Amino acid sequence: MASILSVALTIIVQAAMISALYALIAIGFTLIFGVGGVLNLAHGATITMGAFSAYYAGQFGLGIPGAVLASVTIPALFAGLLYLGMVKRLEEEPIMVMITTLVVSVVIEQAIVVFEGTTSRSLPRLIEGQFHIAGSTFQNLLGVMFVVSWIIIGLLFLFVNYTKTGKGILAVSMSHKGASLVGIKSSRINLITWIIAGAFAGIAGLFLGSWLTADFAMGQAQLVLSFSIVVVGGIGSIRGSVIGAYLIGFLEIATTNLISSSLQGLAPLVVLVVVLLVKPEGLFGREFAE
Amino acid sequence: MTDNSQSRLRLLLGKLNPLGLPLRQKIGVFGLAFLIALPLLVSLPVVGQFVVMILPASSWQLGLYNVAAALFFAMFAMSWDAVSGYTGEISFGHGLFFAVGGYTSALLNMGHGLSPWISILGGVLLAALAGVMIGVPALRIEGPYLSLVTLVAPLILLQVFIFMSDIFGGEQGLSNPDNLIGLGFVSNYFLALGLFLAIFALLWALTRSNTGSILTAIREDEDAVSAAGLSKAKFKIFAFVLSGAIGGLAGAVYVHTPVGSPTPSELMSVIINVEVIIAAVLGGMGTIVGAALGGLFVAMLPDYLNLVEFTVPVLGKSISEMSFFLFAIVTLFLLNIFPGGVLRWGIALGRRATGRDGSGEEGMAADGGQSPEDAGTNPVAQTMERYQEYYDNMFGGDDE
Amino acid sequence: MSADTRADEAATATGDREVGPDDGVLAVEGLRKEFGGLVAVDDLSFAVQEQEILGFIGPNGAGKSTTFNCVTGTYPPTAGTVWYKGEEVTGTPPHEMVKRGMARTFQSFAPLEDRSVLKNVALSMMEDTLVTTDGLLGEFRSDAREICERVGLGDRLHQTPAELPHAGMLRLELGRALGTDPDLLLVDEPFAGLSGPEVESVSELLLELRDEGMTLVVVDHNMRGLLQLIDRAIVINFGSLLAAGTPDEIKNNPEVQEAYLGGGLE
Amino acid sequence: MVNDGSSSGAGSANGSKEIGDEYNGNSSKLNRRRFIQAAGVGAAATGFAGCLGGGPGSSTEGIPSEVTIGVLAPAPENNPIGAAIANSAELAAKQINNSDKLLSEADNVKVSIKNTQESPSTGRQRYRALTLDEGAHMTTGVFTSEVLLQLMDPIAQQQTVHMTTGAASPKASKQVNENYDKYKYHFRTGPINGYHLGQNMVDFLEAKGSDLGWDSVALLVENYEWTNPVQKAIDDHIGDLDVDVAMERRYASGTQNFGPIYDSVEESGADAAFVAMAHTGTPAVVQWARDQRPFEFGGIHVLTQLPAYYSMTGGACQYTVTQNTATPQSELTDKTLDYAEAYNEANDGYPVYTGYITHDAIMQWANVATERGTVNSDEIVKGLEESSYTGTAGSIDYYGKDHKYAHDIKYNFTTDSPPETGVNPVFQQWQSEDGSGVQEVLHPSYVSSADYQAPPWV
Repeated sequence: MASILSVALTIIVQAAMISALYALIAIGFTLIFGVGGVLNLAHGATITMGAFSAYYAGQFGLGIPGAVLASVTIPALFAGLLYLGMVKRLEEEPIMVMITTLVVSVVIEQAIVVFEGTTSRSLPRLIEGQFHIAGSTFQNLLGVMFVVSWIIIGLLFLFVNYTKTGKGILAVSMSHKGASLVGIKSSRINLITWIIAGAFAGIAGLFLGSWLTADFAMGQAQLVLSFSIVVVGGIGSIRGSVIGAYLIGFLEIATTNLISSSLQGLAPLVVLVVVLLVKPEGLFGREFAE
Repeated sequence: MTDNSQSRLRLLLGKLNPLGLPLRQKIGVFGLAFLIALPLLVSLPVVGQFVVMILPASSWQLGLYNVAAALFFAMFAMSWDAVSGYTGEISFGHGLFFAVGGYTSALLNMGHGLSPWISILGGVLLAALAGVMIGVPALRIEGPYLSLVTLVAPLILLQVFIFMSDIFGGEQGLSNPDNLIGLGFVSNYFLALGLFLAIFALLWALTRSNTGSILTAIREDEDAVSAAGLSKAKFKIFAFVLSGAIGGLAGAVYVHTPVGSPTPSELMSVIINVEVIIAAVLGGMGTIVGAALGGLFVAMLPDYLNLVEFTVPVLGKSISEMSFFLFAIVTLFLLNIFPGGVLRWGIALGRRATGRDGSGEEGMAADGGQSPEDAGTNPVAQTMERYQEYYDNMFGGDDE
Repeated sequence: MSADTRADEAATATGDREVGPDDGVLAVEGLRKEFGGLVAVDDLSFAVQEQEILGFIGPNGAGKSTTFNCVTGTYPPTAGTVWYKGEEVTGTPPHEMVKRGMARTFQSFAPLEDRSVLKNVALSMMEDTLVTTDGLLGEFRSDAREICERVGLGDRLHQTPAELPHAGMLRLELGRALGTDPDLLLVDEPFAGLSGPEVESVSELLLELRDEGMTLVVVDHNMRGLLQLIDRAIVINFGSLLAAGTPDEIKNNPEVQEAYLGGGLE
Repeated sequence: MVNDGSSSGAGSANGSKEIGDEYNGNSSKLNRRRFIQAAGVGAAATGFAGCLGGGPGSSTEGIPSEVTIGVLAPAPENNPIGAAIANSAELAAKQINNSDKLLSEADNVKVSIKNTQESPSTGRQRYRALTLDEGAHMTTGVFTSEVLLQLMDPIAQQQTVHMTTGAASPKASKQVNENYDKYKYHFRTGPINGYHLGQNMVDFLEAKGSDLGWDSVALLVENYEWTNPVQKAIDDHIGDLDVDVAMERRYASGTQNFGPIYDSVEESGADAAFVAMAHTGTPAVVQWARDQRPFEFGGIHVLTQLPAYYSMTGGACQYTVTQNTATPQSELTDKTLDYAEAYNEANDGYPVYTGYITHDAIMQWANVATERGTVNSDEIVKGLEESSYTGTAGSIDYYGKDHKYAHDIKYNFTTDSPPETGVNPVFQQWQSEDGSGVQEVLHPSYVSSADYQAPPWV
């Protein structure tokens, strides 16, 4: 059948675009894990917060620029405050960080339940319309998501490798002791990392919400996805995260397209468990950037 | 020399005398007595009205139901504490065990017509098996990675439930299986209380025995455990299996009472998993008592908040409307004040108040104060010596 | 007398005579351990006789700890065989070795920081059973207390390991190992960082244990302080056997002297 | 006598209030309220061993001075479906209090509203709080079928009339039919049960399918309890029609991304997606409209029934067709528009279908209680079975105890004139008028207000 080719093409193009978003979702999480050595279980809720920041900006009539601005700044600010207010003094106790951030995420979700309810909200669509590749139709929004995600990831890569602060992040992620010996203040680096991670999560939330709609629990699946990507790609590795995101993205799109749409969300979980059991250090080990 | 078994008997008797217990244990015994007498108390003419006032409901019937539900939740928290609080492998998905127990029993009961008494056994067995399935990987994967696996395990189970919702009822769960003992308020309360006491006694005894010391030693340093000639793998898997079986038992009985049903939101949601951890952490990890108290607190706080009709002016929301949100905020607040657990904080406070500080660290140790050796410095030891004399006199003195 | 001779033969004649299961309470034949491509222990054979104190000596990095770890089951050896009390025990996990009566102390101390000295010792006396009523009633572990007193910690029973001085930590290590009721005790660097009188009292304790029937292997990177203690010594370098014999023989062995660049031994 | 919680509570309330004030000099509202109720149940508890069953409603005689109506609504403060239940209950209580005829013996009809949070366990607990803590004489509401099914046993335990106004699962009526004496306290005032919902969709397709041009449809059903009978009814009856089912998909509950599902619909070449959606409705509609999927969209889409849905989705619901109980435009009976306007006046917006039904349920209950002169649940059950009450949604009649849908509202499909008994739901389409959305009625013809418009991109 001629449609086999078009199905394959659809899967490849869709997966390529969606995986870029997945990478954006996971990078903040892996940054914090790599640099601070702690798991931020409020990462998913930060994504939710990004989506709802954009939603409120839309409600206040601030338009798309306002929605974009709100979805970046509010989660970034929140992540910075979360680090300064709670995480910083628990850094020696990673388990308390996990528990505390988990409770923080419950607080955020419940706040949305109380003030907005459990029904989905539709966000302003960042861009309308479709484009066509070889007879298959794709959403312009996904195309924009793809391009913007890659630009952001590229900028992060340049930042980490070519700026002083970025190199500091790299140094801290490699060795806390070593970094402090050469005079890098790891708490400042940590704060910057959390803010960057918050901003990335916010943008990811904006895209997700604009694409699929937003609800209070939307971050839970993203948290699991981030875990899976980080575990597959190795802790603290930007390159690993991108590769992990693409691996899981392709797997998910292929299973939902070819087997059953009910399998949404199952691919990352299965990949996660298999990798943890077979190769717990991740496919690419621990490396931050190249 | 003193005959060993005779002195053990004397120790046992000494332990069982409530008058000689330190203050915190006296409070515990009083609390238990109160729980046992509760259904009787609410039926007393005048006293009953005051007792109902402190219950998490405005009627005695719902009050007993709510306390029963809280007792089940406390069992969940204790099962978590038995593995995570003692071995230090933090499970972020203990709902897996509650759900396996509850769903298995419900399905056996509804689908195959088994009596709940038998289907519960099936639930316990399968939950113990789930304990093996988490415990064996736990030998290789540790720390945050294991926490990830435990976090993800119930999510995978939920995906399976959704995918095969013809069998498992999807996100909204199954309808009610048969009740073990009908709908009675008092009978179901005693069912919950009896199971709670049995599980509490079992876990308390186990963790106060050498097994508890070995489990906490695993938490501290696994190599030291091996060097002591103890199989860390055996004890670790045991902890997971025991915890899974107990969690599964509580989950299975829970769905066969009028206060519980086999739904993901009650047995395995992220919120349940978080609440269980919060309960044990707030109460004091690795103490069992703390998990039990924390569990009761965590389960009943939203019930109490639900009774408040006050409406917050600016937000225009009532307290009961926001009960879970407020609960999460209170939890966050408590976690930031008492990271070591409210129970330990409470013990320390009690000691200071009674001027029995002594060698504080010992009693504050992770096993919740099992420190009989510290003669003369610690309330437990003091009590023991005192009662050794007491029984010596009673039995006509020692051989010496 | 004949036992000593046989041991000497076993220890010295590795090239042409193999060590067998009955050559001593602990017998090691052709032990080899590689990490990646790096050979840490290379074709090492030796035997330990009952109720002797054997010095196990070699410069830093000679492979002493790796040998220990292979013998006690911490690492599975790449090749070779270990017999203990006549039974092959190669690759048996550490806790099994402890149960069979082989205990060790760690050079890097690993006490449990969350509990008292007494409880640290008591842990090693516990039975490897899952469900027990032992300890439930909080009986006095009089035997644990005895061991603490024996290793010189009688007055520090309720301190935590963090409160102990360096010598105390070493004593606690010994106490922990003794708690498992061993027949063979591997002692790793017992005298590192100890003062003269402390060395003496530890030596006395080890001799006492030997007199009670225990076999001891004492690891050290030189022989200072060991001379009064050991019956016999074997020296390894670069993972293989360099020399074996009485302390005097070792001291006068030219190869050993060369390995220690003339005089590291005393 | 001893287990008569509510009446003895009312009797001893004064005495205990004094005790309460003595002991709680400046007691808060909470304490006093709780104390009053505690006094009542304290008396009830005296004989606790003998009164493990039996709720307050069962043994009440006559009409008390204060009648309590318990209402279970999902998130009434921010879910429009829950809000319609809660607000309509308040409105009905106000109308009863203002009426000379209804429950005139009662000084006050009070409404107590509890949030089910769409969770079976919460719903169960809130139901018990209403009946046990607050002594409700009847309960109503409940949107989620899963919640309702978890309530059937507590309802039987409390023996208090419950009139469902949102959940459609016929499992409830099956229980009434099979174990009448135990479950007879349950009535479904609306919507028509799940099987009838599916049948109604097929009936509509038969009547209007050719007008719409839907020769082949892709059946999309969200995987929740309520859609099981809907799907079964469609499967049972759609074969009789000259309509091709190009695809049938029961998709996972909680689905967020409809991309893969819509891809399959496109591939199947169906003219329209024929849907049964409630919980997952918004992402489905938004993605269908934003991505301009080349097929039409209609069936039962609960959220599309919301009068405010057009603005909630930024117009994405335009061109969607859904079944509905009633709309502010459909004059099903002479009460429909009166109620809708009264609701609009009180709440600054129009109600959803659960509002019409809840209003009908409470008014019907009040009528029956007035007729019988009692709030005793056993009496009311008999009354409701015999009652034929003209409400806002049509004629409210229930199937008898021997019918397989015992105590469910009767469904009768007609096109040109209202049915004699039972209800005949409407089908509406969101159309745009000067940039704002209107719920135009397509069917039945006796209330229809516009013709179908196909989406321009199809």
